[in-house]
Amino acid sequence: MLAQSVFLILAVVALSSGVMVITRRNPVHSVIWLIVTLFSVGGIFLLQYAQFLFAVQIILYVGGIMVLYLFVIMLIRVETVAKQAPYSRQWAIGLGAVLVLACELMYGVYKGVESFHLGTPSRPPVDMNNTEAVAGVLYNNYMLPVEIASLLLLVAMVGAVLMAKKRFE
Amino acid sequence: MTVRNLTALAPLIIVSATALAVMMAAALRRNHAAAALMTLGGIAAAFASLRAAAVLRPLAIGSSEAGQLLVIDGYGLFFMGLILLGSAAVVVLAHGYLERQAEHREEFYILLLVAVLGSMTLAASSHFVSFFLGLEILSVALYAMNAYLRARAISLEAGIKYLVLAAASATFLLFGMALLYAEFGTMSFDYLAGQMTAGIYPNRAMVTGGIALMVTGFGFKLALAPFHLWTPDIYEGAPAPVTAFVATVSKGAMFALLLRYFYSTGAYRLHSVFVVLAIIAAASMLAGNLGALLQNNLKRILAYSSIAHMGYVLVAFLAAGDLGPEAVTFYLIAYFITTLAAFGVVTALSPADRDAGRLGDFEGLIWKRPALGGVLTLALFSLAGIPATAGFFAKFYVVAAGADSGIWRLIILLVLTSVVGLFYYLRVLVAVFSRPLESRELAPQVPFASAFVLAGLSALLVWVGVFPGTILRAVKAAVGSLRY
Amino acid sequence: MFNDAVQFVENYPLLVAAIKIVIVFLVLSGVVAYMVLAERKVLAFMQARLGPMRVGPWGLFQPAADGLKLLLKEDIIPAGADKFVFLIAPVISVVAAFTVFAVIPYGPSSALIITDLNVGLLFVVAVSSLGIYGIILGGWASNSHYPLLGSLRSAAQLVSYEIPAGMAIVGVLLVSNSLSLVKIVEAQQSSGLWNFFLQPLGFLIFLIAAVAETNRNPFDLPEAESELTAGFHTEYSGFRFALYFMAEYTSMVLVSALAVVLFWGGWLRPFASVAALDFLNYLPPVSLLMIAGVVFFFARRNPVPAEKWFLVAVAAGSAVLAGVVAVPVVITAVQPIFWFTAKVFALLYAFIWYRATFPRYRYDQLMNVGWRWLIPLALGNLIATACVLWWAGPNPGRLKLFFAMLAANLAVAIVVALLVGWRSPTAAAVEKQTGS
Amino acid sequence: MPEVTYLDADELVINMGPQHPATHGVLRVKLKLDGERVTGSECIIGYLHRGIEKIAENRTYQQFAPYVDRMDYVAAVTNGMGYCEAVEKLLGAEIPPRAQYTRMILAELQRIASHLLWLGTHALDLGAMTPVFYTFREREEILRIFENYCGARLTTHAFRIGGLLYDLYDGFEKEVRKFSDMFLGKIDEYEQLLTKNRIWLERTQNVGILKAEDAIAYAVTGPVLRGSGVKWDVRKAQPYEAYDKVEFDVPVGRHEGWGDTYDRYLVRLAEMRQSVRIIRQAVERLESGPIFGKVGKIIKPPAGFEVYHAIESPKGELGYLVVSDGTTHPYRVRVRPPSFVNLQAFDLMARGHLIADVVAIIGTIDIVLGEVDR
Repeated sequence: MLAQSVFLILAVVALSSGVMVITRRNPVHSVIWLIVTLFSVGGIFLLQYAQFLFAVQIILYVGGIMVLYLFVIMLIRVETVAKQAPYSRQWAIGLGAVLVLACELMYGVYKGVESFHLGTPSRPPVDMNNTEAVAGVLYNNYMLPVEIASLLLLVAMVGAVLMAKKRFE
Repeated sequence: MTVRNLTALAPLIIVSATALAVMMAAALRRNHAAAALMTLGGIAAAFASLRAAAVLRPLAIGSSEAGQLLVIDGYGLFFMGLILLGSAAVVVLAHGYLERQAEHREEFYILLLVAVLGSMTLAASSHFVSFFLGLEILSVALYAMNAYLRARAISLEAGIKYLVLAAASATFLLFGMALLYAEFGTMSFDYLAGQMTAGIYPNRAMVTGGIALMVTGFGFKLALAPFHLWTPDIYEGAPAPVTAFVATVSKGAMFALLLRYFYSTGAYRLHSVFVVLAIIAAASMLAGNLGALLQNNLKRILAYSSIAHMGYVLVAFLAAGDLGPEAVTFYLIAYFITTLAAFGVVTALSPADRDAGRLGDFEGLIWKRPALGGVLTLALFSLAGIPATAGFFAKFYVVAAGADSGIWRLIILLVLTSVVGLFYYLRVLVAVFSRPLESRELAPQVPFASAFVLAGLSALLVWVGVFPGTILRAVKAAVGSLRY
Repeated sequence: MFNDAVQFVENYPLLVAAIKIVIVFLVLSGVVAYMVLAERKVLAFMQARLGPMRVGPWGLFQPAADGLKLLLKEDIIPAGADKFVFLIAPVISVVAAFTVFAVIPYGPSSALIITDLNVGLLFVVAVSSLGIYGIILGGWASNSHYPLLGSLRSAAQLVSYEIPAGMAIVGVLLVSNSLSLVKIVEAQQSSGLWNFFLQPLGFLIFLIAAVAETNRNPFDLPEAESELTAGFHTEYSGFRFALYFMAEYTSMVLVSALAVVLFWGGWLRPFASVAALDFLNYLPPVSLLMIAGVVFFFARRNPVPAEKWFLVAVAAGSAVLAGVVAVPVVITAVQPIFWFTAKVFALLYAFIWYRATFPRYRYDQLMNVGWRWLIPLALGNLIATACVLWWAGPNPGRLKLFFAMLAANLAVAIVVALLVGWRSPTAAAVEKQTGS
Repeated sequence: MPEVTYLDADELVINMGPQHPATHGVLRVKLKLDGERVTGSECIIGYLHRGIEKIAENRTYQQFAPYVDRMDYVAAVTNGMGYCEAVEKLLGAEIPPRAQYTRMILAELQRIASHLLWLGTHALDLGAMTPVFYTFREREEILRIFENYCGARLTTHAFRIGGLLYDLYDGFEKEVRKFSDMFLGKIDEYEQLLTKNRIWLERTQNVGILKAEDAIAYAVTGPVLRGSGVKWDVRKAQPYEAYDKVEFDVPVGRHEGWGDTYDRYLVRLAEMRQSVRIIRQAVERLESGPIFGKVGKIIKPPAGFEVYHAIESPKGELGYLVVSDGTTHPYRVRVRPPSFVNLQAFDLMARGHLIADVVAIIGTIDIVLGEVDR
């Protein structure tokens, strides 16, 4: 009961702050709301006993990536950005597409929980805690994707450095 | 990781290692030629290792819990080989092109190699995780490659456009995957296949929605109508060798995956999916061929023509049956050769400050630079589907496959739009064969390596067009391993 | 009665936790307040002056006076500031700094631990990384140049130094094999070797990164007064300024406590396994007695009667307390808290000491230290640690492990020094400028 | 080809001062910043302008003497010395040796005091907070000697045109000797804190590079010039008082042809040592005798003469141009303040550095705004 109400609160916060993110004109405010969203999602992770995911969510997204977002946004002149309209004229189409998607999802949910048979979640051994289980899955079952992902980060880094680097002389 | 696995993965490992090696070498001492040579060497080594990997085929790599992540089978290896060969051609062309640029040039090869890695991963992927990672590696590398010439606003624009659209399409793909995962509880193609062919999907709406979202994502990546709007701008803005890469390798890899995904899961048998894909194919053929009529820039014409060609390939894809996959693969090979040749000419003709593209740049090419003009003419013939070129036979094969499975409406549309296509190819040819204006400057000397590649591509064009047998047998063997 | 207490704890776990939180919060606030005074006193001692002397004997009531003053001062919000963000920014800083103390173990018994999270270490890293927002947002919301520069600096600085700090922590993780802070201390207890001895390089990296993350000299660039007036909190005044101040000192206490838990054996007595040093167990009452003596000595010289009697009372109180602590039952109970506090204070003293000694780094040099030195060192340390542990097998001898780790650390330090020290990045610039 | 890349942010213009802890008074520096890098700077001065040169025209020669103390208020003794000598030169007056050596002792003490103030604040600017307390402790000793001698600590008005007003007090020599003995050890103490400190080295080495030819072109003098490797000291080049009779070295920076902040730091530290050396010699040569030369109560130089006299103040060449018109008031007094001239090289040194270096560079020029603005 407690868990359920906490979940509801977190979910409402996550969704409403998500809406705030895209409706704020001031990008810094958007980032702040995004942080709130990430936090509440982290809370939901915690509610599911996924402590590791929670911690990573906070450390990486809130503590790292969002800081860099802010860093970049602060370098931009916020006043001019705030005056620009946040949406293009196609917002109606976008809204329509979102509605269709929402209807579909709702239909899916309406069809019942049974249709969401998410396979059987692999239970970690009793003496193993959540973090170790995540590590086991990542480095045993999905070692190859992890390695590939490292190259993904590498190429992103190379690209970013290349684009941002000052010209010689 | 057993030795067996490592051998199977050798092509991927070699390409990644080469990327790292080029990066380290560039950090120590910048040398353009050395970087290009290292890249070529790496690609050659990877190509050679394909044989070693082929001995073990087919091998699924993954684990019991995750399902098979990569499948190293004849089909995957065949496409890897195609990707590697195409990339090698791009490397040679890019070396001559970048030699004229003042900016850092070595990083290009790192990005290219990683993009190749992504493409190869796609070709071997049989799991949503490896699929998505491969796709992302490819896209991220391409963002930077498109915007590589930072001093050109048009190149930056291409980079940004590609970034936004690729990111958007990636979200579509992800969402589609999520829906399918929610429905089936698995991300592995073979599990999916098992459940889909058995018809165990209680919630058809979710499956259809998921596949629809994925198709949208695919559509963006392959520049199929109506998701094609980015193509002309990016083809025009990106540096010519990058355009060649985007047009060939990245699309080839994507189609390889598409083929594997749809055939192995049997998703294309869903009626709604079939209808949607058919509409997309028709729209692509129409949009591509009609759009090209209005263009005055060869790069943009080629962009629209690529949209049309992707439509043709989709027709072959929909033909399914026995001939379908073979037609797709063969068409892609012909398309690789032809497009590389066409962009090769553009690359060779581009001066340092801009890319050749306006029709005026090609006026009288055949008189001034007979060799280049000849190659371009051949490529255009092939694109138009004139007999005795690779393009003709490929198109013929597609029509045959379509006829075989009776998708007549699409076939008729294909033939009609091809006729329209003839018109704009001829416009380019008219420019190439017209009398030159004296004032036009000639582009710099074509380096030997580029000339060699261009000559090789033209020879291939004709050879595949006249004697398709060898290639056809290889294609048959490769595609045969797709149906396990 | 004891059973009643146990019953109570079992019946109302949330209430007990709340009580503990309140206690920790109050004690911490007191520590932070006196930390400020201690800093001023110690600095004064190092700088040939007296420090605060006016409020109470030796300025002992100075923190109260400071707090009162800051509370009563006008809370100015600059025109053009982003009001909402301006108001919440310091609160974020303080909350982030205080929250982490929830998982710090002050002693072995559950009474001294608010909560033992099994991902405690991750929690610490996660929550402490939130403090950045207070600084960045505060600087940005002030709508002023110097604060903006200050917050940009701190964003870059904190993000950069979180990486080596995190990697140093991972080294501890490898050695102790747990993410729970309690288990980490217990691992040090059972192995009889503090992690400091296994991870000297890691400790060094952590310490440097910790100083940088708390914005303390020589890494106090975000608030460098000679360049940016006061950096991110230039526009803050009154109570909100006090919050920033509190946050800074709280995080100092925090990183010290973390360093103690991770590297210095937490609540353990030094050389807990050496029986010959058991007399150290009597240090708590003895040190209290010493305090009583010193206070009494100075009380006699104090000319102000009221202060004199106050000091005498303090001395007497300490003496009585020493007597209470000397009771065997109490002494065992007090042991962990005493050692924990003593170690934390030792580290806090070091913080003040740096401030008195070092000039301030420049922004680019700071980045240089972080990226060119600390990160390679931390990475090397991580790899070396993993290799040594792999080589040593599941249950290695204590000495074998110690020497192997020492050798590995030295090797890493030397290799990195050779690689990084190869060429200074400014050399080329100077050559160009001077033409030599 | 566009110069900027796609990610370049806007340029930021920031005002450092006139109220800023690190500009040493009311200097206002307008900085153009690219991120934290300085792309240009402009010093805006005049916030402390009091028209001292104009005041001189309405005062007698003697009456004006206290005013010059207010220019470089941390080195009042040398200011007064320069002015007195300039007028004496105008009058052609001879000063007795006892007065000369006394002046030298006090001037060198003042140099030490000024350098101590500089060292403390410079270190404080670079974030080292402790040296300032140590240097002020020693400076206090010097100020005490001044106070004992003339009753004032800061604006001393120690000398009179023609010599000294007061003879030395009893125990002066002893105190000065004691100070010189004690002080050398203290310099070592400062050096222990800073000279080999890695952070200090990184903050000062290769920062604010000034090439010798630029320094000469900008007429920079004093430790800033010597830091750039030019061996030029007015005390050696154009000796006044009895500087030609004592032995001392002119320290220069580490490099040939250029100098950085660290050079200037080393030069000033070495200068303090040299000052002690001069003081020791001067104290030995103090012999009893008259303290006032042949200068009348009313100073009335002949009309139409003008004289320029320069001395080596702690900050550089401090010159006075005094023009007489035959009355008891100077017709014109023009001051060549070293701080003002040295400040001109600021932009040259600061360009391309970071904000933090701006602070170091302002500190290393050692300006006093009272002298810059007059």
